[in-house]
Formats: sequence, C-alpha cells, structure tokens
Amino acid sequence: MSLYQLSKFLYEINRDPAIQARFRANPQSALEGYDLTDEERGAILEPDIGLLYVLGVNGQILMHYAAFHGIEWSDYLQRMRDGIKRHGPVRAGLYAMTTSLDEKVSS
Amino acid sequence: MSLYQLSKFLYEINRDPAIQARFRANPQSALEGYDLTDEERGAILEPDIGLLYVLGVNGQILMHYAAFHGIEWSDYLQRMRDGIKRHGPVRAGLYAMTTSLDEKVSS
Amino acid sequence: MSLAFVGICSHAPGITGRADRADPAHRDQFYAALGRLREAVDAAKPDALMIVAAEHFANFFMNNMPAFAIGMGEKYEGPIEDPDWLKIKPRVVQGAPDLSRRLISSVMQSVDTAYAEEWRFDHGIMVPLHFLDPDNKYKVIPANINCQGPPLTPLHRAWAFGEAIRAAADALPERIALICTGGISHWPATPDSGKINEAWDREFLDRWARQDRAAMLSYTDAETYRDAGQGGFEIRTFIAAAGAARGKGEIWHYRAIPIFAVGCTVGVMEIV
Amino acid sequence: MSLAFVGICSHAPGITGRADRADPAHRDQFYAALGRLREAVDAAKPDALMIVAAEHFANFFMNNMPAFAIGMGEKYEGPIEDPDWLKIKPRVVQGAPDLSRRLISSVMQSVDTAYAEEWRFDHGIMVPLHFLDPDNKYKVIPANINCQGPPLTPLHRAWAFGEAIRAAADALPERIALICTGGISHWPATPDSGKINEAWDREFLDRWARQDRAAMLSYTDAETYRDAGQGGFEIRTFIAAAGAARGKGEIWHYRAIPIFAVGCTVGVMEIV
Ligand SMILES: [Fe+3]
Ligand SMILES: [Fe+3]
Repeated sequence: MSLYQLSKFLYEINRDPAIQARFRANPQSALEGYDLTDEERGAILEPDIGLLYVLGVNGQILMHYAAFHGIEWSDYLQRMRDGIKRHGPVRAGLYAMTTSLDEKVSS
Repeated sequence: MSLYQLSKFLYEINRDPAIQARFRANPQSALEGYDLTDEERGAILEPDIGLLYVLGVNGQILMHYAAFHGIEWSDYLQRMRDGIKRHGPVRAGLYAMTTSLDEKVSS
Repeated sequence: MSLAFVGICSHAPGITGRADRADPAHRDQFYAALGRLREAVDAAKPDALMIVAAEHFANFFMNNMPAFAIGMGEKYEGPIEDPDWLKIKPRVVQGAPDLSRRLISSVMQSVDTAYAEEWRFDHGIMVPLHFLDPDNKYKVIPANINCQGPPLTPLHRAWAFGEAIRAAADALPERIALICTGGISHWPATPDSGKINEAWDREFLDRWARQDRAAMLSYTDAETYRDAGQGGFEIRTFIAAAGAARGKGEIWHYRAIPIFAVGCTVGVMEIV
Repeated sequence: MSLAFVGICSHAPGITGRADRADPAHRDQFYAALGRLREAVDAAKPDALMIVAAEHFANFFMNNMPAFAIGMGEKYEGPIEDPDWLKIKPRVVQGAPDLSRRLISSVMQSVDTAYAEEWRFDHGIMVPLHFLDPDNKYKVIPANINCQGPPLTPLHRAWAFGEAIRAAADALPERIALICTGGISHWPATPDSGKINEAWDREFLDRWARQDRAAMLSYTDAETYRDAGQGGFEIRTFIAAAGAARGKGEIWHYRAIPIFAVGCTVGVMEIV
C-alpha cells in the first residue's frame, strides 16, 4: 500500500490549499493519517524529488509537488535524473517498466 | 446543483470527524465552500430533518446526519413524516417518485 | 483455478445492531442459516472471498459514481459506521492486491469496472463478514454495484458483471468464493423503514432460484421502486450471482423480520 | 438528433503555457489549425460540446479510478492548475445536466461509465476549450478514459465507448459535437519530457485516418509504453473518436513541437 499512500498524500496536497497551508505550518502534522515508511516520509519532507521518482510516484503528480516547493521545470527534470543515479532504477509503479537511463533522451 | 451540494455536505460531514468538529465549533464555517440556497443552509443548521428529506436528501445519508445530532431512530422517522406534512411532498431526488404519504406504511 | 462457490445473503444494520429486539426464534433460525453458509464457504477452501455488495454512500458518491467497482487494496477497514450502533467490532481485513489486479484486468475485458486501492467497509460488507468470517481469516476482494444513485447500473450489466467475474475467476490459479449481498424489497432509512413486500421477494427469489434470466432482468427501476422500495434496487447483486453461477439456486432461508428492516435471505447457487 | 461532429486535437500545458518559447511559425500554423477546427465545430451548430479527455490525476485517483467517466454537473470550473502557469484564465463552464443524464443512461446500456456531478477541468480539457470555445459559449459534457493508472482501460473498450456515445447521441434530440483529445507519443513530466516519436505518431494517425480498427487496437500497453511513453496511452481518446465516427479521418495538422512536449495534432473524421 505504500506507493499508494505516498501518491495519495501528494495527490491531495496538490489539489487542496488547506493541506498546503498545514504543510507549510507543520510538515509532520500534514502527514498524519498516511501509512508511510520512514524513507517515504523523508523523501516528502526533504523534498527528495529524485527519490520520490525512484519510489514510483507518477510525474503527473510529482511535477505539481515540485512546483509547490518552488522547483523550476528544468531543475525538476534534472532531480529525477540525479535520483536514478543516486538511488538506482525506479522501483515500483508505471515507470518500473523503464529499463535504463541510457536509453532515454531528454530535453 | 443544489441537491448535489446539499447531499455532498452531509456525505462529507458523515464520514469526516474533522468536519464534525468544525461544525460543532462553528456551524456556519463548516458550510463554507458549498453552494447552498438559504433554505438548504437553514435546514442543515436547524437541523430540520423533515425539510432535508423533502429537499430530496437520500435516507442513507440523512440518517447518519440525524444520528450526529443525537436524534433517536423513531424520532428520525417521525421527523421525515412531519416534514412532508409541513413542507409538502419530496421535491427532488429518488424519493420524488413517491406520490403520497397515505400509500405508505411505517414501523 | 475456478469460481469455487456462489452464495447470497441479506445485509442490513439491524441484523446485528438490533439483534436483541427480534423474536429470538426467528433471529436464531436466520443466524443458523448464515452459519450453514459459513460452513459451505469454508468447505469450498477458497483462497479469497469476493463480496459483491451495494454500499450506501460510504465510499462512492455522485462526484464519481462507478457503475461497478472492485477493490485492489492491501487491506481494508470497517465498519465505517459506529461499531456500537452496528454491534460489529472494528477490524482490519486483509486484501489480495495482486490477485485483485489480475481479476480486475480480466473483468475489464468486458465490463468497465472502476478499481479502488482503499475502501472503508460499511454494513453492506461487514454484516456478511461478521457471520461468514468471524475469525477474520480470509483475504477479501470487495466489489460494488451502484444500486443507490441514479442513473443506476442496468440490470443486464449486473448480469454481465457476474459473467465477467466467472470468466476471470475460471482463468485464475486461485479459488474464489463469491458472496453477493443485497436486500431485496425494503425501504431503508425512509418513513417506510420496516416495510417488506414478502410476495415480491418470494417472486424474485423464485426467478433467481430457477435461473430465469429474462424474468430477473425484466423489472424496470420504476416498478422496483414502487413495489420493493429503494432497497429493491439491490437485486443487482443477486443477479450478478446468477450471472456468475449459471446453475439452479437454492434458498436456504427467507423470512421477513421487520425489526431487521429486510427479508432475511440466505441461498446458494450451483456453478455450472 | 445526432452526433453532429467528430474531431481530435492534442492537449498539453505547454501549448498555451510555453507559447512564447516555440518557433512562432510552427506555433502559428498549429494555432491556425485549431482555429479551423473551431470554425468547423461552430458550423456543426451543436447544442453541446462533448470532450473526451485523459485527465492527469486532477479528479480521479486510485481510490476510485473509473475506466470511463462522464460529467453530469450543472457547471464546471477550470483550470485546476495555476492559471498563470497554464496561461489560461479561470472560467466557469456551463454543463448540460439533463442532457448528460440522458446520454449517460444510454451509454450505460453497453459501457459501464461512472458519472460525476462535479469536475475541475485540468489542461486536458482546458487547452482544447481555450481554442475551440474562446467565448465560453458552449454547454460542455466532459468525459474521461483512464489512460493514467494501470490497469488501464482496454483499447477495445475505448472503441466501445465511442460506439456507445454514437448510439446515444443519435437517439437524442440534441446535436452533439464530439472532441477527443490526447497526446499520442510523449513522455510528460518524466526525465524524457520533450521526447516525441514522430514515426510512431504518423503510423498511428495513418491507422486512425484510414479507419483501420484492427490496427488501432493491436498495440499492447507494453509496446506503447516502450515506443510512445506514458503519454502514448492517450491513444484511447482518438480510438473512441474513430469508434464514434466510423468514417475516414483527415489530419489537418501534425508537427512535433518539442517545447510543447507533444506531437501537435488536429484532425476530423467523417461520420458514417
Ligand atoms: Fe443495502
Ligand atoms: Fe495528457
């Protein structure tokens, strides 16, 4: 359930200004009620966009969370690439179908 | 959209202790963000269970809202009956298919 | 390997919540029939229990009302109602996410089910589970048919849902026991709560037991609402059972128990 | 009275949001094709615009992911994204709740669509609306196909959805214009954002334009993901258009514009 819970938190903060405000005031408390591993919790709080990508979060959800943290578009893309270098290939979700970084082109 | 918005508020307060707490602290503020008529707003705040029934709220939603206000089961049923006497037949939703009170048996 | 068992039973909060207000002899006969159903499920040695229910605005609302939904969660919780009111203790139910995913993918070839990675069970699933899995030992796959918010799922699609579950289960290595739960006639949570149209119920159950597809699918929603109340829309779950099993049905128990607000039904159907 | 028009177009936030960063000549040709599509929609004099899109976790999530959904609201709002980022002003869009309800009830006879009485449009609907209804004059019926969260809607069911919309529209007194919007190949919001497989796109559009049902439905999800990225799953919306129109298609515009992160497509299909 963990990727689901992780994705759900990001989905909900993306679309709900009240959760965004709560996160800004007290990040830990905004995570209450989500069943997360320590690694997931840390990736959210840091935020470690690369690790979130490696954990399997869909880009259609992740890009809005990056924007919430003021991360500019090109930087967002680079953080995902760096995440794979640091943490290895995507572990779960749709992008786990991806095999290697070298196959990919970027822009 | 009004019966939808009315039903949605009741659906959400039924299943979310945070909304229940907000309603207890400040009923008006719990209604913010719902597009309600004055009649609907008044029926929620009173609470006028009979009027909510006449407005078309489904009993599967309404009974939990009545319980939230401490209204006992037999009283809940009686309030719906009284609502029809006072406000006329059900105006919208599934129960608008109902024709007259006399056709019905109760227990 | 197969669909290993198909049964039907009633659900209603009063069955557990108002147990002490029923005629003890009537209540105990009904409970005994549910116990017999539990033993039959156990004897089928299922790897998972699939429960097709008709939930009551606990998880699904008109902001996104699926005609069908199947759970794909690792675990579920219930009851969503006050446990003291329902007199069913909270439990965490183990899901079967991988099995669910394979089942859903197969069902989707012919029926466009929604899937749900979380689900808070209401009495529609908790009452059957309370009797059929008292030890909370089974992995559960919850499913839902929209019997609540019009436009309701058409009856012939509920049949197709049963057929799709059958085809999916037969292609899986696991053994699935299917329980479909609905109320037949009743007027839940309305001024007519407690009303039961026993003649209508017996006629429907007869059509069901003799596997008369055309007769089961011939009700219009307006007729059902008039004769069997909003609760009558839940015949969709029994129709899905018939679409899955395709054999003759056997009604083990039927009695109108007004304080339970439903005609209390237990039955099984031969899988052919 | 009928399905009065069927068209397809791309959506992507860059089409409006990064308009100033594209080659002006390429951008203007694409915009001109969208303008031509707008004129064609207007000429069809529709009573409502139905937009079949593939939204991106704006309204639908894995807690209740419908294979198909159709809106039934009185009104809708959009964009859900930051208007400054998308460069599309917020608007309230009029729905057609009664027409929607009749359409949904009809579609449900063969395709098990969810319905939704509210819907916050993301760029998947807002970008097409921005070009096709700049004056916000049309009543809109939004629809969605799950192209995002596996298990995805099977391709042949997307076709069936188009067929069901066609049958429903033809039985209604109102005139419906259908716009289906998807991305063909693209890798949105991933490290490969901006990649476009033009050869794959042209092959798909050829299959589409010549109304080759078998070829359109022959892609596996693994092949599509490999060759066309996650965004390629959105071919489902174009397939639904073909299932609805059933005639020959005509591609008015195709050009890969990497800063828009999508092969920018505009087309129409004859209704036969
Ligand atoms: Fe029920
Ligand atoms: Fe898209």
